[in-house]
Amino acid sequence: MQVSLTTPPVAHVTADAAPVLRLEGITKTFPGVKALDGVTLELYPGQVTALVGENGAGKSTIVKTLTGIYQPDGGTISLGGAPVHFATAQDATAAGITAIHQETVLFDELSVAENIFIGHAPRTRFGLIDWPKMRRDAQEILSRIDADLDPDMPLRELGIASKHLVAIARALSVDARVVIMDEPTAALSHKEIEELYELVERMRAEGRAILFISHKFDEIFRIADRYTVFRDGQHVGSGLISEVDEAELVRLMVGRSVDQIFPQRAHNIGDEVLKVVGYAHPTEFDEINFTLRRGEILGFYGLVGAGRSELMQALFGVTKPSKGAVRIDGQVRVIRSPAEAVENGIVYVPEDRGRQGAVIGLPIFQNVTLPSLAQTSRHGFLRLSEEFALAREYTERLDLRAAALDQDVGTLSGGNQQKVVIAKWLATKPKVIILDEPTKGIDIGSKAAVHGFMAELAAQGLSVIMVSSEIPEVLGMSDRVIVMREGLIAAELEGEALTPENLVRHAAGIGARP
Amino acid sequence: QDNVRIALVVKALGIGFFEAAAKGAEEAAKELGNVEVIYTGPTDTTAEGQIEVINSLIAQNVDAIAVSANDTDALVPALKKAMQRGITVISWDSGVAPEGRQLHLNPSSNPLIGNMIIKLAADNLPEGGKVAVLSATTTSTNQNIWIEEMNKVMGNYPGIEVVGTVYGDDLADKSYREAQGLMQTYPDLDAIIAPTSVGIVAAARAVEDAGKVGQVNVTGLGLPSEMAGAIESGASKSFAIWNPIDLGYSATYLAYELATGDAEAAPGAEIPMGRMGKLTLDDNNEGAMADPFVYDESNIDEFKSIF
Amino acid sequence: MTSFLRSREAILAAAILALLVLISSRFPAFVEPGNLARVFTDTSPLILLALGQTVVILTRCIDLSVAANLALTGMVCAMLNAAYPGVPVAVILILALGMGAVMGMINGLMVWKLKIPPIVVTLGTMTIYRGLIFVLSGGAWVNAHEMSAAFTGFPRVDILGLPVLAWIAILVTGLFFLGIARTPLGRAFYAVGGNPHAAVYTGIDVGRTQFMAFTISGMLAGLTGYLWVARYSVAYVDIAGGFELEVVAACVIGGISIAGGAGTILGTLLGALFLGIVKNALPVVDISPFWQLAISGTAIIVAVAFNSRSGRSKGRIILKRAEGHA
Amino acid sequence: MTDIADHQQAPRRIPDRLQGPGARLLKSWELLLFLVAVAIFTANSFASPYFLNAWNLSDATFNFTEKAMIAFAMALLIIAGEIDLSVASIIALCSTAMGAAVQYGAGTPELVLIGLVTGLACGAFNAVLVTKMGLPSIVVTIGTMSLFRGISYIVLGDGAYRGYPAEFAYFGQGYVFWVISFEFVLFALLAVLYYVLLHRTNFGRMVYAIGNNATAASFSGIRVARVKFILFLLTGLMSGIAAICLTSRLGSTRPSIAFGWELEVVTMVVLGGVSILGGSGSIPGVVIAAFVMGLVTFGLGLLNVPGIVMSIFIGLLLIGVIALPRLWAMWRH
Ligand SMILES: Nc1ncnc2c1ncn2[C@@H]1O[C@H](COP(=O)(O)OP(=O)(O)OP(=O)(O)O)[C@@H](O)[C@H]1O
Ligand SMILES: Nc1ncnc2c1ncn2[C@@H]1O[C@H](COP(=O)(O)OP(=O)(O)OP(=O)(O)O)[C@@H](O)[C@H]1O
Ligand SMILES: [Mg+2]
Ligand SMILES: [Mg+2]
Repeated sequence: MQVSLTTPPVAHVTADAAPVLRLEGITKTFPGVKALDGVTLELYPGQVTALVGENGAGKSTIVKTLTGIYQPDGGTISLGGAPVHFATAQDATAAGITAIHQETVLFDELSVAENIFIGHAPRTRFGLIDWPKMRRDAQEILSRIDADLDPDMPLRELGIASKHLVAIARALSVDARVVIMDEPTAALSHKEIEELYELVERMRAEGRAILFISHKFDEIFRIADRYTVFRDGQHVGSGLISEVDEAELVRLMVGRSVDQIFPQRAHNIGDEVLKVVGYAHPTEFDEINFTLRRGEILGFYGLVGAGRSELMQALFGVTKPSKGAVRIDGQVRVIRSPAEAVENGIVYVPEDRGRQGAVIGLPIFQNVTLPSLAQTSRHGFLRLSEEFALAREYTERLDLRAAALDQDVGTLSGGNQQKVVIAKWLATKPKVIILDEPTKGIDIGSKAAVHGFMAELAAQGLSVIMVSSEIPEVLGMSDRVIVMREGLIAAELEGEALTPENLVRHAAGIGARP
Repeated sequence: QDNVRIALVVKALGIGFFEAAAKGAEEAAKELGNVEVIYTGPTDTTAEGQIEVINSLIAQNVDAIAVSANDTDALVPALKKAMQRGITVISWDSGVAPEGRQLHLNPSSNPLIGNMIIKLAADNLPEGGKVAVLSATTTSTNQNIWIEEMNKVMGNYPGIEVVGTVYGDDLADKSYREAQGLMQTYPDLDAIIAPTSVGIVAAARAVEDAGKVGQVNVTGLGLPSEMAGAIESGASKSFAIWNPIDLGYSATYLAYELATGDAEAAPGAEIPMGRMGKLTLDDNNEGAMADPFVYDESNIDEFKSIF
Repeated sequence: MTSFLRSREAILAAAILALLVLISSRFPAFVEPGNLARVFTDTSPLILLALGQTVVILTRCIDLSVAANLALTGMVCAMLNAAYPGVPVAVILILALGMGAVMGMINGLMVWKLKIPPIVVTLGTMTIYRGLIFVLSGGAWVNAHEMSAAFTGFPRVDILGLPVLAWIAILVTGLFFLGIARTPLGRAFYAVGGNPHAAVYTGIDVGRTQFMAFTISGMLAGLTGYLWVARYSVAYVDIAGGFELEVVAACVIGGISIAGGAGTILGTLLGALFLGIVKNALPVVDISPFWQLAISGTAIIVAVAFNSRSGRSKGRIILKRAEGHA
Repeated sequence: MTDIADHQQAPRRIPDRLQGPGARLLKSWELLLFLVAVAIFTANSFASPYFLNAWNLSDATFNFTEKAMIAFAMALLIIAGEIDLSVASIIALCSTAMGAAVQYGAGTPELVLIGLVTGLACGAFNAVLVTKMGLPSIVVTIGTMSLFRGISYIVLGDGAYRGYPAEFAYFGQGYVFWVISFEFVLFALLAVLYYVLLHRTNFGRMVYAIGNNATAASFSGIRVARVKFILFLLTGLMSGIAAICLTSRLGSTRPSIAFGWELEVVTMVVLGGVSILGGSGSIPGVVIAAFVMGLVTFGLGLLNVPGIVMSIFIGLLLIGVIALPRLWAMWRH
């Protein structure tokens, strides 16, 4: 398989052309879950098909079936009219199907170039890997997506956003007929997202068939030509995007209508709860000053890599600041570890769910009660009934989809795992909850549930810090927004000043201080 | 009449010396008629392993246990328990403390062995010279006693200087490395004395590899079968050993005599051991079987296929 | 270049130099070329096994059966030689490689097909292989005089001042450098260990790659088995007992991450040399034998502490103005 | 089993458990292992006339009680994702410390105290290297394995300590009631204690959480380093207790005491169903595994099977007990 960066666009195909890829009657069962139940999916050349559905609807599962990672229990896949079978991911690549997966499919110890080409590296005549060619090709692909990355850099030195760009570059390293993107924008910020859209446009123009999975409706309506909706592992509808509206799509997804995405909130903001003074870190952030009041939702906006997560982790005691102080309810507190943060009523829902959030291997209820064990136990001895009760209270409130509370969290879909992590922290009844990209990868129905619960808790006096790279969410939920750029606070916006333009302007440093 | 079951417990299975002793035990058993020999031992030379073996022998209610101990003291509680349950216990080759056995059979007397190993080295060094000792583990009882005895008689060998003692742990590779180290540390070394069958072979190998055959003579205690190559190459001019077959034979005989009540272990007692004559016990209930025997070019071929 | 100077390999190399200087201050003859060659030869078996172990550890596995594999192969070679002295060394070499590989494959298959954790598999096969030597030999030794001169002589044959044993170690190290950097399998070892989940997504068969690693490790253990037995001219049940931990220690001192996916061949080579030098120096620098164990233990701890310090990544820098100073 | 189709109605109720306790027991490792133990017991009683004898069975327990005590703590440590290969060397050092104290006229209570404190100190040393300096425990303890035993060699050389007080012999040779030895009682007591600690307390839950995902556990407010520190201390302490029993049983100390035990302890833990990768396992499993290993070695010992051949059985058992159910499942598909 060779990279062709200069291939002229394939003749543009009209909307009623035959599908290049067709899946029919695909079934896939996991222990206890029928993830796919006879679904159908068609992808057309030169068109973007959006696949939507709630968390756990089976979207990622169909992607994995299509790319040879899972073998379907039943059904057929046909490519260009002929039935195909993919035993491994390499088979699918060879057939011209490439994917950006929801999970990061990258290797920290390998270089950027190798990450892009592993599995199909260029070879010399002797069958050995041709490093110079690999570097050159990598450089070319990276510049195609405007990623300013050194191909020789070890991946471990990159931030999450850059890593995601490498994942995208990897998908482009194959000259594919079919390109699949499973929530490609979830980890990206405004600027990169725009670039990704352009890329999608270009690939569409080249006649490639694109499957685009997303929970963000604005982008679906912006770039998709067609839609397909899954609900609970079943195909519930598909058609041209021009023939539906948002409400209809939502109704198909959740089986009912969701009238209002951002809840109305009563803004009864009380006394100062948290005050951060002169917080600094040698390499990550500096001059951080802000306050948070009771019942307030404080948004943190910034481009990915602005240092918001680092700041939040310092507040949570994960990393050590070099200067500065934190006051909680007026008292100066030193927080040296997450345990101390929790004792002081500050909790943190991390961005990296798989690594820092969910304890995969433990059942749902044990995940939820982990920081609340002192509350559910007596004299250090466990009381399971209390644990189940607590876990049930919070997971049901967040509309968790699970077969049972003693199910391993690892078997839940990404969005549902996120709900477990949020439930875990709410169950500690904190003073301040820090949510780092809280609805990343959460479907629209659950998002509404999370937002609704957030609003309700704020109304009860909980203070919320919400780090988000989604402008609608930031605007819709926050009372006040702090914009960060390159480790510094670029602006604090409130009331009238809270507009999308202002957010983007300060985050990107346009017209701001040098 | 029931068979008398005698367990021959060795330091570790798989060592040529003990395999030969087992042959001797079988020979004694055949002679005695109603004896069943159980040849057993741990896999590696540990006291804990031997205790497990002894426990299972106690459980089988054998009539006698004859043990070559990995540790003088650690076996005592287990062997005491055996004696309490009416089992005859003797030690041979490598002894246990007196309270843990009825008698101990030394292959030879310790002073004789100590003298023999230094004499073998000195005989080839009429002008005197430097010798070094390559022992087994730092904890092996008999090696340490022999080296001690050797040091006592050093005065009789003027001109011979013992420059150092190293430990090869009865491991071929470590002994080899230690021997190499000796030759480097003392470039003018004349002989290596290895009073252990593993060490002597490894030392001979090291001498051959260092191209020092003729310069450094390896001697000590070894088995003819294992040392035949070294004698042939000249790395070793001579070495000594008692006959392990005889040792196993004698131990079995003694155990039989005590177990059947035909003899009693007490200071001064003389206990018959078949073709090997009688064992005379000293104040510690110990006795020596015979003198060590020297092997060199002249007789090695005769013995190398026997043990 | 500067990145190499800051790497753990450079620090380890510096530590080895410092060690040599220290030893030579007490015992100058140690650093004579002839002796260094001897130390290298003595370390060759460790290098061979550590290289095999490296690819296994890279794939997030561990092979505790290498020493038992070595011993069993060595015993079979020795018994074969004793019974049929005429069998040429080339055949014995092939047998040793083949037997070792088969034992490695058995480990690999259980890890691949049955998904049993590698440490469990190899803990089990370690005792089984070791036990088989006893069953096979009845506990008897194979001694020098039973082996043919060609059999014991092969690893000692002198080529350009170095024995064949050392040349084999050099050759295999060279092959590893090439294979790890330039073959898809070599890169797959890193991928599988670094992120097994992601490896599946790139079409790399995790189990098969681990199987290959075990096969290579087994093959080298088998080869070393013959070389070992020939070198020391003796084969018995317990040869190289406990050597597996030394092999793992060499890898880890060399910076191979026990969590898989990280480390270099150069690191392993240096790690093995470090241990080899310590082991060979202790007998000559006239330190009481009773101190040796404690000293080598301390050396392992210090080495690991050092290279974990040097390996800690700085992370990225968000603050633009901090870039200059960091 | 919830039906996916009726997921629509809100608020949906999530059941507590997918399976009842009975179903879980049936699929459990412990049951499988228990059946293996019963099978071995039966086979032994047919194979040797000496097997079914109270005193003999009591003697047989000495083959595993000391190792099992360490195995309990090791199980927790492995579940938490760490390992301690220095346990046997800790025994050597504890025993040496006690032996040295005897030379200065220490009595039994002092000896016990010294044994325990030395064990704790060794555990603390490992713990500092692992939790404070962030070094991988498998490597650290390969190092301290040499270091601790090395110190014993430095102290003792080729000598031995003996002359332990007469009442000190009780720990390794005494009987509490008829054939029930002190060691066995201690073993049973510790089994219960560790069962409660791992399966019934918050601490045990944290151990599992850390083993499954240490980062997430730390982000959940668990003091990961502290828990691991305690686990290393416990392992050191258990090694100290085992050292007291073993020294008392042997009545003397040499630096080579308990050589090679670390792998037997790890084997016992793994056979007991503890995942070597951390995150799962149980104390009942380890208890049954201890009996299985004891029964196998004692049973084969009665048949005078050499120890190394026994180890083939243990190796086969270790792999077989894990492999057979998987082979069976593969074959059925
Ligand atoms: N390896 C697995 N084992 C068991 N169940 C699984 C596995 N992978 C997925 N599932 C289940 O299959 C269903 C579909 O999951 P999938 O990941 O396809 O959802 P999704 O539509 O991608 O959701 P999201 O929007 O949250 O990413 C879920 O119920 C999930 O719990
Ligand atoms: N080189 C790195 N080394 C270690 N952790 C990193 C590295 N790069 C990123 N991370 C972690 O990955 C996560 C996401 O990084 P990202 O690039 O989004 O920056 P960030 O600090 O989260 O900025 P923001 O939250 O403002 O987008 C953070 O938790 C961060 O700590
Ligand atoms: Mg998904
Ligand atoms: Mg972030």
